[in-house]
This record gives sequence, C-alpha cells and structure tokens, in this order.
Amino acid sequence: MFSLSSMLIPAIMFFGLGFLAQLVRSDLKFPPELTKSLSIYLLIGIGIHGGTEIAKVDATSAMGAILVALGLGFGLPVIAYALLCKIVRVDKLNAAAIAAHYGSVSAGTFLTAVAFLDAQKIVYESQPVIMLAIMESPAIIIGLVLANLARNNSGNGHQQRVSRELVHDAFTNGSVMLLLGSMLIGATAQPAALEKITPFFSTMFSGALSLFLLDMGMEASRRIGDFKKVGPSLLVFGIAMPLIGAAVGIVIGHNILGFGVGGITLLATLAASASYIAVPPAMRLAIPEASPALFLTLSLGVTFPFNVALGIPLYYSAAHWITQ
Amino acid sequence: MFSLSSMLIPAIMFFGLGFLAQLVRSDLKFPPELTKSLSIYLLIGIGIHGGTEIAKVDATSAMGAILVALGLGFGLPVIAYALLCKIVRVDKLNAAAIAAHYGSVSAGTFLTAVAFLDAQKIVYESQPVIMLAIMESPAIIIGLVLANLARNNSGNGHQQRVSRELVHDAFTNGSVMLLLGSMLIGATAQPAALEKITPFFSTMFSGALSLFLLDMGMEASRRIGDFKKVGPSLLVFGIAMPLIGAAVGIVIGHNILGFGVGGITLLATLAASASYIAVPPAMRLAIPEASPALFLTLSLGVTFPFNVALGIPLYYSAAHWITQ
Amino acid sequence: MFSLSSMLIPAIMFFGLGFLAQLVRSDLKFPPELTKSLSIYLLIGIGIHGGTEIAKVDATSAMGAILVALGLGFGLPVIAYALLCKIVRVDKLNAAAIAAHYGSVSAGTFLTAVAFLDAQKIVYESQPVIMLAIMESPAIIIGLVLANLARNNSGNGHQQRVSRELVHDAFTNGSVMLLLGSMLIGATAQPAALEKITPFFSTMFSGALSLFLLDMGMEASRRIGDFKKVGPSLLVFGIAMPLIGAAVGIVIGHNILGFGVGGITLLATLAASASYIAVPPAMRLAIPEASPALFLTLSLGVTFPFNVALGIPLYYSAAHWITQ
Amino acid sequence: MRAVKRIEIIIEEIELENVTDELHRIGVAGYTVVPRAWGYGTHGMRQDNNLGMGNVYLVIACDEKQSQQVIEAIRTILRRYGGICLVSDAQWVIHEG
Amino acid sequence: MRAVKRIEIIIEEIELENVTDELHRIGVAGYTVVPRAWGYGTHGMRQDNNLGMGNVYLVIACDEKQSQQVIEAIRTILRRYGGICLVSDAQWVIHEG
Amino acid sequence: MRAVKRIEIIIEEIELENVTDELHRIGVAGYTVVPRAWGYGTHGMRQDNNLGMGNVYLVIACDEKQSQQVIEAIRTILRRYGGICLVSDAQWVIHEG
Ligand SMILES: Nc1ncnc2c1ncn2[C@@H]1O[C@H](COP(=O)(O)O)[C@@H](O)[C@H]1O
Ligand SMILES: Nc1ncnc2c1ncn2[C@@H]1O[C@H](COP(=O)(O)O)[C@@H](O)[C@H]1O
Ligand SMILES: Nc1ncnc2c1ncn2[C@@H]1O[C@H](COP(=O)(O)O)[C@@H](O)[C@H]1O
Ligand code: NA
Ligand code: NA
Ligand code: NA
Repeated sequence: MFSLSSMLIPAIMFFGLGFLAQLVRSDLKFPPELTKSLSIYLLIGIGIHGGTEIAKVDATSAMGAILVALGLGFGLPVIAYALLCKIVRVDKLNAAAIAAHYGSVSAGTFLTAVAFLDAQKIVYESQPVIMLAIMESPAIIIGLVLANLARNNSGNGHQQRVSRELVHDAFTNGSVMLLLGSMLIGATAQPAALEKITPFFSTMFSGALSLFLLDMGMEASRRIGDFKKVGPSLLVFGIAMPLIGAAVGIVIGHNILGFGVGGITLLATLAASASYIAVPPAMRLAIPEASPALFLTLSLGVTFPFNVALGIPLYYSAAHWITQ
Repeated sequence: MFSLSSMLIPAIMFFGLGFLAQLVRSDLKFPPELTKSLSIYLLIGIGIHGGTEIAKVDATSAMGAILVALGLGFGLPVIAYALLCKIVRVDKLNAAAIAAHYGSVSAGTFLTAVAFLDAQKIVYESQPVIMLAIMESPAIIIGLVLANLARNNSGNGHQQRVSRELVHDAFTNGSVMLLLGSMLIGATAQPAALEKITPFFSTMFSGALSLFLLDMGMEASRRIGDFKKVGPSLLVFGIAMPLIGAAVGIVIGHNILGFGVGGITLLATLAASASYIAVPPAMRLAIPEASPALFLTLSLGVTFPFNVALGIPLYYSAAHWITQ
Repeated sequence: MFSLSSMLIPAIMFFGLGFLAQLVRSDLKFPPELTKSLSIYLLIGIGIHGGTEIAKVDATSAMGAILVALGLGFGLPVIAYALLCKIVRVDKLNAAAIAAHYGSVSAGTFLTAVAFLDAQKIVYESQPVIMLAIMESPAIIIGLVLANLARNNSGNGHQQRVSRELVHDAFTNGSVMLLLGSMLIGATAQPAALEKITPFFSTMFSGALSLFLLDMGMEASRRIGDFKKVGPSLLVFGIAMPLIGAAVGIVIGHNILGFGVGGITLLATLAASASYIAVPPAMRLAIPEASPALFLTLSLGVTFPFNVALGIPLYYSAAHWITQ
Repeated sequence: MRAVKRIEIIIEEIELENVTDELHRIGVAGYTVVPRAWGYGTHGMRQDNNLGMGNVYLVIACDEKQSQQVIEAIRTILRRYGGICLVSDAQWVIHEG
Repeated sequence: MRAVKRIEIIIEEIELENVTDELHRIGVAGYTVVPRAWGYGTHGMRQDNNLGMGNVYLVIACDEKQSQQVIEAIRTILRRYGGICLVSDAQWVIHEG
Repeated sequence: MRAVKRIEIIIEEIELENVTDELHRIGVAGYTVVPRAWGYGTHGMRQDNNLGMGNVYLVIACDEKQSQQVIEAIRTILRRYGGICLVSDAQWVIHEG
C-alpha cells in the first residue's frame, strides 16, 4: 500500500535537495524571476490539463465539486480561527491572518500529490483541479471578515477601502485568472491546435515541477531560523491543522463526492495545504498588525514540508483504508 | 473558408486572456526577464525553422523575396508618413516616428498568423521568414531620413552621431542578429546535430508562443488608458494602415511572388503589422521630440490586437479569395 | 577522423554567433536571470543523466575516477602556479588566483565536448560526469593555500575567517550541490518517476545548451577589450595551460583509467578547461589583491573560446591517435 | 539649479500603490521607483526569498511645500505598514528653457 | 572623509551610454548604475511594461569642479530626452592609505 | 522628524555579507539593499556581464554615533575590496507614537 520507495520520486527528492542545500548554507540561489516564471507555467499547465479533463465531467458532479470547494474555503478558516483563539491562544488578528492561509491552498503541494499518485499509477478524478482554482479566493475574504470582527468594527475609511480592493483582488488574483483562464482554453480550444502546445505545457510539466520544488525546498528551509519566534503550540497547530483539514477532505471526498482513492487523496491534500504565495501579501495588506514571521513560518516552513514529506503518503493511506 | 472556431487556437486565446486579465486589473504580472527570454527563444526558433526551409528554396525566388521585403520596408513608411501628414495632420516628427513603426514588423503577429495557418493545416512558403528578418531594419532608416527632412537639415553634430549609431544599430539589432544567425545555423548545421535541438526549439515552440502572447495581451491592454491621448483620427489610422499594408502585401504576394494562400496571408500580415519591440527605443533615440504615448499606443494598443483578433482571419479570407 | 564539418554543430555555432554579435557591438543582451536559470538547468540535467549512468558503473572504477579527479584538482593548479611564477613571472597572489581557475573546470566546455562527441556518434564513459562534480572544489582550496603561502603566513584574523568560509563554500557551492544532488536523484529515483522528468531534463538539453552557449559567446567576446591589460606572455599561458592539462588528461585517461576515445576526450577537456563561474567570486573574496581583469580574461576570454573552437577537436584527435 | 527636497521612501512593494496614489493626489511633478530592494528593520528581515513581499525604493524631488504634504501622507502609511522615509536637501538641475 | 558632490541622475535606459560616455570624457573617478527603475515625470509614466524603455538610476560622487562639468554635460542630454538630475552634498569615506 | 546620518555604500555583491554582519554587530536599526547595481571605479568596470560579480547599493539611516562605528567597520572592508561609502545628512520622518 505505501512504502518508502514511493517517496523516491523526483518532485519530492528535489524538494529535499533544496531543503538540504539551504540547511548546509549553500550559496545556491534561484533568480526570483525563475521562481515566478515557473509558477506561472505550472498554473497554466495544470489549468489546461484540468480543462481538457473537465470537458468530460458532467455538469452535476462539477457543480457538486464547486460547492464543496466553496464550503471548504469558507469553513476551514473558521475552524482554524477557533482553534487558534481558543486553544493556541493567539491574539485575534494574528489568528485571522493564519486562518486565511489554511483555508486557501498550495498548488505546489497539490502538484506533489499528483506526482505521487502518477508515480504509483493511481488514477484520480478531474474535479480537484477546479477545486484548486475555487479555493484560492474564499479564504482571503473570510480572513478579512474575521479581522474586521476582531477589530470590533468594519474598519475606518482606509480599512474599508483596503477591504473593497481585497475582495476585488481575491477574484482577479493572478493565480485564479491563470487557472480559470487556462481551464477554459483547455476545455474549448480546437483539439488539433491544443495538441501543438501539449509538448510544452504537458510533456515538460513534471520536470518543471521538480525545478520549482527545488526552489520551494530552499524557501521552506529558509524559515527554520524563525521557528523559535513561533513557539511550540503554534508549531503543533502547523501539523495538527493539515491533519484536521485532510480528515475533513477525506470524509467529504468519500461520502459526499464519491471519489476514488486518487481523488480523495487530492481533496485531502487541498484541504490540508496552506497557501504561501497568494495569501501572504493579501493578509499583509489586510491585517498589517499580524506578523508575517508567524503566518509564513507556519504555512511555508511547517505545513508545506510536512505535507510533502509525510502528509501526502499518509492521506493516501487513509484514502486507501476508507475506500476498502 | 473562415469560421469563428478558427479563432479558438491557444495562441489567440492566451492573448485574449492576457488582455482580459489586464482589463479587470488583475495583479497578474510577468517578470520582464521572462518576456525577454521568450522573445529571444522565439526569434531563434523561427530562425532555425526558416533556415532549414530556406535551404530548400532556389536562389532566384529567395532573392525576389528579399527585394520585395526591402521594397516594403522602405515603401510602407513613406505611405504611412504621407497619410499621417496630409490626412491625419500629425506634426512631421511624430509622423516620421509612427511611420517607422508601420514599415517594420512584429514577430508576435507573424507567429500568430503561422499558428492560425497551422491550426487549419494550410501550407505556406518559407520566404516570409527571411522577409521578417529583412524588414526589421529599413523602416528605422527611413524614419531617420524622414525626421531629418522634417527638421529641414541633416541635424546638428549630436543628431548626426545619433544617426550614424542608429544605422549601425538597425543592422546589428538583437532581433536581426538572432533571426539571421539562427537561419544560417538552421541552413548549414549538420542535420543529425540539428535534430538534437529540435525538441527545444521546435516541438516546444507553440507552447512558448502562447506564453509570450499571454504577456503581450497584457501589454497591449495596458495601453488602453492612453487611447484618449491619441485621438480618433489616429485611432482610425491604426486600423486603416494595417489594412492598406495588407492589401499591398496581398497584391505583391499574389502577383509578383506567386505565393499560395498561406504565403500571401503571411506576407499580408508582415506588411500589416507594426513593430512594438525593436523600433520604439530606436525612434525614442532618433526623434526624442516624438511622443512614445502616440507610437506605442498605436502599434501595441491598436494595430497589434486588431491584427491578432480580426486582421489575420481577414487577410486569410482575402488571400483565399484572390487565389481563386 | 576530424573534419571541419564536425564543427557545424549548433552548440559551437551558437557560441560563434554570440561571439560575433558582441564583436559587431550588437545590442543583443540576455537577461542575467536567463543565464543563471540555464546554468541551474544544465547542471541538474547533466547530474541526472550522470546519475542514471553511474548506477551502471562498478564501485572500483568509480572510485578510481574520483581519486584521479581529486589528483587533477589538486595537481593542476600547482603546475599552473609554478608556470605563472617562474616563467610568466606574475606576482604570487595573481598567480595563485589564476592557478585556481585552471585547476577547476567549466561545465559549458565539458558539455560542448559532449555535444561534439554526440554529433559524431562517439560513445563515452560515464565517469567524467562525476569527475566534473568533484573537480569544482579542490582547486579553490589549493588557491587559498597558495595565496596564504604567498602572503608568508596563514593570514590575519579576517583572512582566517575568510579561509574557513571558503573551504565551507568550496563544498557547499551551488554547482557542486546541484551536480551531486541530481546525480544522487538520477541514481536512486524510481525509474518510472524519473522517466516523467526526462522530456524536460534530457530531451530539451541540447537546445538549452545552445541557448546558454550563445550567451557564453557574448560573455567571452566581451573580454576582448581587456586583452591588452593581460599582455602577451599571459595570453600564451591561456593557450598553453589547457594544452598541458589536456595532455595530462589524455595520458591519465588512457593509461590509468583505461577510457576509450570518448572518455579520454572528455577527461582531456575537463583538465584543459578553466572555471569562469564558480571560481571567480571565490578568488575575489579569497585574494582581493588579485586582478579580476587578469583571471577572467584568461579563463573566459582566452581559454574558453580556444577550447570550444580548437581545443576539443584537437583533444579528440589526440585521443583517437593514442588509442590506436 | 533650484533648491528642492529629496524624499526617499522604503516600503513594502504591496503598499507602493497606496503611496503613488497619494503622490498623484498631491500632484508631485514626478517620482522614481527602484524595485526589488530588500532590507532589515523593525519588522525583521524583509525578503531574501523568491515569493514576493520585497521592498521598493522610491525617490521624489519636490519643493518644500509639497514635501510637507508628502510627509504627512506617508506618515499614516508608514504607521500602518512600517518602512522608512528620509528627507534631505538637494539642488535640482534645471534643463528647460 | 572628503567633502564631495553627490550627483544622482534618472534617465531612460537607452540614453545611458550617452551619459557614461560623457562621464568617461570628463574623467570622473567612478559612477554606479542601478538598472530597471521606472517612474513618472513630465513625459508621463515611464514603463510599467516588459518591453524595455525603462529608466536607470545613476549615482556619481565627485569633487565640486567635476560636478560642474557633469551638470553641464547632463543638462544638454536632459533637455533632449527628459529625466532629472539632483545634486547634494556628501562626505566620502576615504579608505586608501 | 529626527536628524540622522544617511550612509550609502556601494560594494561588490560577494562582500555584502561581510557588511551586513558588521551592521548587525553594531546594532543599526535597519538597512536596505538594492541588488544588481553595476559601475565603474578604481577597479575598472564592474560587471556588465551575466556571470555574477556585480555590485549592490546599500542605504543605512542611523544616528551620528552609530554612523561613526559603521564608517570604521566599512573602512576596513573597502580597503580590502574596493567600493565607496558616502555619508550625508537627512531628516528621518518619525511615524511611531
Ligand atoms: N535604519 C534604516 N536604514 C535603512 N533602511 C531601513 C532602515 N530601517 C528600515 N529600513 C528599510 O525599511 C524596511 C521596512 O522597515 P521596518 O518597517 O522598520 O521593518 C526594511 O525592510 C528596510 O529595507
Ligand atoms: N520630481 C521627480 N522626482 C523623482 N523622479 C523624477 C521626478 N521627475 C522625473 N523623475 C524621473 O525621471 C524620469 C523622466 O522624467 P521626465 O523626463 O520628466 O518624464 C521619470 O520617469 C522619473 O523616473
Ligand atoms: N566616484 C564614484 N561614484 C559613484 N560610484 C562609484 C564611484 N567610485 C566607485 N563607485 C562604485 O563602487 C564600485 C567599486 O569601486 P572601485 O572599488 O573603486 O572599483 C564601482 O564599481 C562603482 O559602482
Ligand atoms: Na487548505
Ligand atoms: Na509593417
Ligand atoms: Na581544468
């Protein structure tokens, strides 16, 4: 069912290499532009692929997946916020900012899960890709709402303007545009013309993902110095929250959406992952009182490597167990 | 002959996605280095491909194409200049700068036309690629000459030095070097060795082009705010001039060069397209009195999207009609 | 055995194109981030390929290659240093800095040699890739030792700290981490998963190399202005030293490691090549008294183009001759 | 040459639009932005990573009176998000006319 | 420390060579160029695009006398192409000797 | 506003860590680094290439006393590797409180 050798896939190994390079203080560095270019490429690639797959899905099950994605996007941050305020005892504004990260998703983690399944030749449903696109936005809005509640008002004039802009940004966000736009292109473009871009966006995809994860390994590892600022109870949260999210995802994937092992694993991964690209700047603008050292260390330094190294195989095992 | 579905090719759709993303003020942004890297890649790719094709063309017809390219490169700016001075009534220096843009060409527009033909499995001659390389330079020189005439002298010492440098630059221009150099490599390298770089420069080409056009869509759309500065009669020029150029290109392609539908469409596109990468900095240096807001908005914000969305299918229809 | 047509391979031709573009003062420029991205990509690609090959080599012969690499890495700089001090009569600190460059290696030169062999369908051993990874570091350390000897002491406090850091850097160097890490991944990853990244890191490799060498041609050519600062005897050294290194490499490859023509050519190329990416900044830090104009002009402006244009075919001919 | 105030501002990239909006509202003659700066301050190290959230470096030359308005506007932004603002004296080389 | 003039120039990238040629002609001891700046001025917004035509930021430390020459040379260039030049006072930390 | 010293340093990228280590040791409140600068000086042209070895531009705002310490520390580094350091006066816009 699950063996160590299932970890020996380039995506995960390159992540480990990056993590190690940074640990031994290597001077290895990616140009920031390469990281950004790779993430643009990966979002388009996943979008096109999702679009061609979705063309085959019937409207009812697509709609079900979208509703579930919205439910998770709005629901998970509320759970995270409650945990953070009541149990971890973080102040409300930091709690709101962190919660928003955990309601949103990490495309890098999702793609690692896809690579994991591919390496083991497990098939999976195509709905999770739409859910990836959908789940980017709601968490940002919930983060805003929670922060405004915490401030006990809807904010002053400046806050309101920022809020309005952020709701706009949540939906016109670069990642969201790329994912949804490419999905549309994948679903509607002439098949013959689409085939011409397949070598670039599909055949090369896994290699480009490995390169991206190499850099993400370095980024995650770079956060280690901030661990002491975060404190033990928040560190526990950074591992407990993905487990809670994954559990919710597994139950919903199995009982509500009726996915197979592959689809359940992907949905669990979505629910377990925390955003570290789109949400941090949004929360920095929305809740300047919150500390980036906290939310970035948790999402990027704790939850992301946990999911890549341990979480994904674990969620897969659980998905395997529940479907038997 | 032409249907809406012929527009559903990724190259055009990604251009549209970029245009839209910018319209809704998405925060999507390409690193400038990615744009530059893609344009280097595309020029080399098109050059190599052209070189291998040209090796098959006989010298006479290649020479004919080169002469026509020179004729268009020197002739079109004069037509544009006359129109701008007499009918649109722009001052002479702005007219010279704008005219130079319309005499030169846009590789992005040319490649979109190629993708358009490919998607419909229309064959085309290989001479237009040489013409693309040739037509970069003459327009810059004509722009200079027109500006010097407008200034009613050959310029002061500084102007003369700038002119001398620009003539040098017109021929050692990065795009020209890349196109001609790769063409030479494509035409002369060992076939077996050339095959080893085919996956990179040829198989991946269409995908990379889509990525490039996504960014170009954003760039074009970014110009919309400047429309009011340009004024209605110049806006009309930005659509009329490509139509004039295309008509000239179609007649020459059909009657002089004897191309088929594909080659005529490509030549029309070359003649219709306006430069927005190589010529703007050259004209900024050569004619500092001219306003970049005018020439960039026209070439990048009006003519480029017009050609991509409407022009190319139109030129194709006309080429189809003339060859019947 | 060797003909001019063997030079007509894209890798070499693109190097020539870059060299020429810079000579005619074209405005062609690569974004620095593209150069860095390509070199990251190439190191990973060569590492993965080497790793899969090395999995097939028996431990004894791998160990032999590693020992020879260490021997060359420590030995060549000593030869270079002696020549520079005794014959060329450079001051000791400049001699130490230059010597370190010649003990280390140039991945670009190595890959050009691989492309050269591939184009002629010559097979080669897989050990040279490990040697490439190993030979990066020792030369830096020897450079440090020679400089400390030249300073007649182990340096003041600052110097000692710099030395300690440089020894660390020599082994955690980005190139070394990427090469060794990817080799490990290539050797141990699941074959099925590895196959998924093959299109990116292997099929596209030659094309990406051509792009990289285009820029390296420009970089090399850019050094021409500094030739006069270098002086004739150092220029001679820049050509004599690779010949000496190659001779050593050929003899060792043939007599000690028992390589065939391909492997001998590659080892000769390693021994003949001089670093121009990893070593220059290390020497700048370690020996601030030494002049970058000297060591960069020699390694990048003299030895690199010499090896690409003349050295590699020459070493190949010699390898051919010795194995007959 | 004309005596002007030289205002330099270092802020997070994401706040840049807030600042330039203010500058346009105040009506300064111009400003310059140098992107991709990073640094250290009361909020700790800001970006040596590749995931965005870096700083930008802004320079504005303006007359004394406008500089007061810029300083007031910038102060509220800095109070909220951090960053620094330095003001010094300079001579602006006049090239018109 | 030595009192010097600190000249900062913001111009379009394409004119940079014009300026550095002048600087070499005048014989300044050095200069520094920060590329990829963008900004707003009398010519409107200059580059928030990816197609080139951005600004560069140039800093030159030199003595009073050379600063006069630089200012004269730069003035003709600015008149033609736009851009700005600010001059201020600074102390140069001497490290030789 | 508080009167401060504005220290600007231009050095090779590879020495940057040496400098920031010193700045942290001295305990300055902050600093800003603008990467990818290039320039000309006593060591000739430094980088117009793509192989690394460029300069960085560093700005530090600090009080008079700390500025003395920074200058002393930087002087040894400049003596070894080259680069320049300029010191000028500025007003720091205070935003706290
Ligand atoms: N004293 C200082 N000198 C120069 N730059 C500073 C200073 N303090 C802060 N900065 C810059 O301003 C940014 C934000 O500062 P802060 O909000 O204090 O963290 C930092 O990341 C630095 O780039
Ligand atoms: N007042 C100003 N303060 C700072 N930078 C300016 C100012 N005016 C112009 N600039 C810069 O100089 C460039 C050219 O100015 P201009 O020629 O006036 O458009 C602009 O794009 C800005 O980057
Ligand atoms: N007078 C100067 N004005 C501005 N920047 C300078 C000056 N002198 C040197 N620099 C910068 O400092 C770097 C190192 O200087 P140097 O060590 O003198 O070669 C140069 O590459 C320039 O970027
Ligand atoms: Na989540
Ligand atoms: Na044209
Ligand atoms: Na060597």
